Amino acid sequence: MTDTYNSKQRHEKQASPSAALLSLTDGQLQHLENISKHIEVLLHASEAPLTAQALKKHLSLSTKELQQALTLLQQRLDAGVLHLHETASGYRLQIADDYSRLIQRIFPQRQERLSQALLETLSVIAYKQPVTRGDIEQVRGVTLSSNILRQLFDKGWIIEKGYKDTLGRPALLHTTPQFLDAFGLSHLDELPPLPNMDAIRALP
Amino acid sequence: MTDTYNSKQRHEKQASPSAALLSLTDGQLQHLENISKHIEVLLHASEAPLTAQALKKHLSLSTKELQQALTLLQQRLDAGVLHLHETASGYRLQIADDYSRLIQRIFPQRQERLSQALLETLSVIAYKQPVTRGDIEQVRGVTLSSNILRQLFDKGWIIEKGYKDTLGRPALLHTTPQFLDAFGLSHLDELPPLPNMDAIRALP
Amino acid sequence: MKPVSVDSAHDMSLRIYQTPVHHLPDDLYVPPQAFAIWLEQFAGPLDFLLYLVKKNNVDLTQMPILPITEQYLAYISELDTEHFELAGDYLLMASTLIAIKTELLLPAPETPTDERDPKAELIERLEAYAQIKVVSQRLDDLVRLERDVFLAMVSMPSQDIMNAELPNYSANLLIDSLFKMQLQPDYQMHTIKIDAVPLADRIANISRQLSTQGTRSFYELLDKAQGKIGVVVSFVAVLELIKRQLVGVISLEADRYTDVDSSDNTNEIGALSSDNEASTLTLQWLA
Repeated sequence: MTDTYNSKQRHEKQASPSAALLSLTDGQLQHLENISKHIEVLLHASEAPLTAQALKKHLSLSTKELQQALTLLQQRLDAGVLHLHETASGYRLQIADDYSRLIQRIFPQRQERLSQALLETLSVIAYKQPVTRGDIEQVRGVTLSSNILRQLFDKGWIIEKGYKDTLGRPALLHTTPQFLDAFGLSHLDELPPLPNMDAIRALP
Repeated sequence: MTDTYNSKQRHEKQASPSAALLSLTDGQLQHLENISKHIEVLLHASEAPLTAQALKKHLSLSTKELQQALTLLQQRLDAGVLHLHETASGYRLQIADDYSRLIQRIFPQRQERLSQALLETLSVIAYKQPVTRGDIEQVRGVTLSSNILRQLFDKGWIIEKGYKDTLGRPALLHTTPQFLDAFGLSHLDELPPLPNMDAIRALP
Repeated sequence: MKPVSVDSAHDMSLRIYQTPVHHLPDDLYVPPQAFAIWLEQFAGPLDFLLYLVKKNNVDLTQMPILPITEQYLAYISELDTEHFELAGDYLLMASTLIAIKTELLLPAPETPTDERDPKAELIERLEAYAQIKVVSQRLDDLVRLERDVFLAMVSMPSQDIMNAELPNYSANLLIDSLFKMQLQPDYQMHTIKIDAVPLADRIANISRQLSTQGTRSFYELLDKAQGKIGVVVSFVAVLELIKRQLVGVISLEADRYTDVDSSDNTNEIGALSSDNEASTLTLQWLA
């Protein structure tokens, strides 16, 4: 689960200009240090990841300042247990994956398990979007329970957008950036591939 | 920025044996450093504040180890924006007060708006207390996000008290006097009467 | 979640509802109550059919429809009437299977029809479902937030400091939230659009007023602070509640309008009432 965590590597690569910080004066460094603290506060206080755009706007930063401050922030976080993670919808602070097992052991209730029904529903939406509720029922052969949809809406993983031009104009469901965030994807292209039909036909 | 920071001072006073840390060998210090990281992880991951008792139990620590590790933790946190806050119900990590204006400025709605999911959770606790996490999930029909519980604990509106005598002995949740204050009630009896939900639910 | 758990339950002695289960035999005989539970392991009739196909050790395209239909019906017949709710989708599939079976037993029509071969159609659905099932497993294997990695949670600065500007909340907010939870087809609650007066809130608020007070006039249900748009949204809310049969109209009494506190806002409201008779819409909670 841990080592292959590619977006972590991605961030570290991108943030390599830490050498550039060496050429700064103490005053400049102090200034950047303050910015990095403000970023840390905002990331902790925000309910959703924050984009570079939003951070720049909220704190009136140039792109360069932001990059330097993020580098400083990651350096500071490295001394502790948090990790600056860049997702599809922005930056967020998460607990370094080395500690996942500790958390799972001590707070088993934090481990959210998803039922097969929910995963199947989510898969239909993710792979066939946009879909109607009827489409989901058709694929799964089961009446869609409102609890499952409710849970998906609650997590912010799906939204309704637009209508299908058929009888009753049913709403169309799509996945959201939060869905990508939750599954560590940065784009829908990165979804695991659909198995091919030949493999499906010759079921194990 | 920090001088008026009383709980920090309080902690430092109580933990003033930071000098005592100087006499430790590198190996011992490394060991304590690891413990302090584990404590940091648990505090970041826990929905409710953690008592010294709980920390000692989860991480198999002696009282002395705990105190030393907490001192180390506070030292490390001083470089960032968080501080170790000790409340009546235990330790938690909190954004330093100096940043409250920044937070208010950028997320003004964060303080005022209570999400529907949070309100529903709170309602279930208020009307059906004492309840377990599972009870809430049962009533709401969706899994409960840790974040919501954490917010309710942070606001001081709910506490854990006692355990339900079932599998896993889940903690029981109750509302607090602060909850009554926030909603302008002087007693739980004053909660608006609960409508007949069964009747509503049974309707087509 | 895998069907094999029927076998893995083999060595346990347990009690499911009133039925003691000492062991589950391999031939899949399961007591009726336990059967409902057993069936819950399947995500639905397609999942169950896949299981049967696999059990018969055949390729999906070679699915022997007759024996599989027999097996399917044999299992479903175990379900007692108490579990019909669970069985709904299964019964629907049973009727599809019977239809296919009937078709296969009948002599082939001499002239080919335009209708699609129902067996081929079923196999297609099974394939599509199997694909989703596999991919949902792959989705579940991804590193997932709040299962494999965890967000860091921290508390906001001291309550006292943050609280300085905190509003007080009305306890009715709690009740309204419960109404919303029960009444909202929640997938609509999340439609993203900015409503000055959210319909869901009005529905919950009006429900609370009517359910606690029994009867109120439409005017009394309004939140005067919400202005004209509030009247319109409230009216839509009432229509929605009437549609759901939670609320009924008692009467359209004439001239009660003037009894109602006729201060500041009445002009605005009056302007909306269509005619001079100013009749009052009185509503009643039916639940």
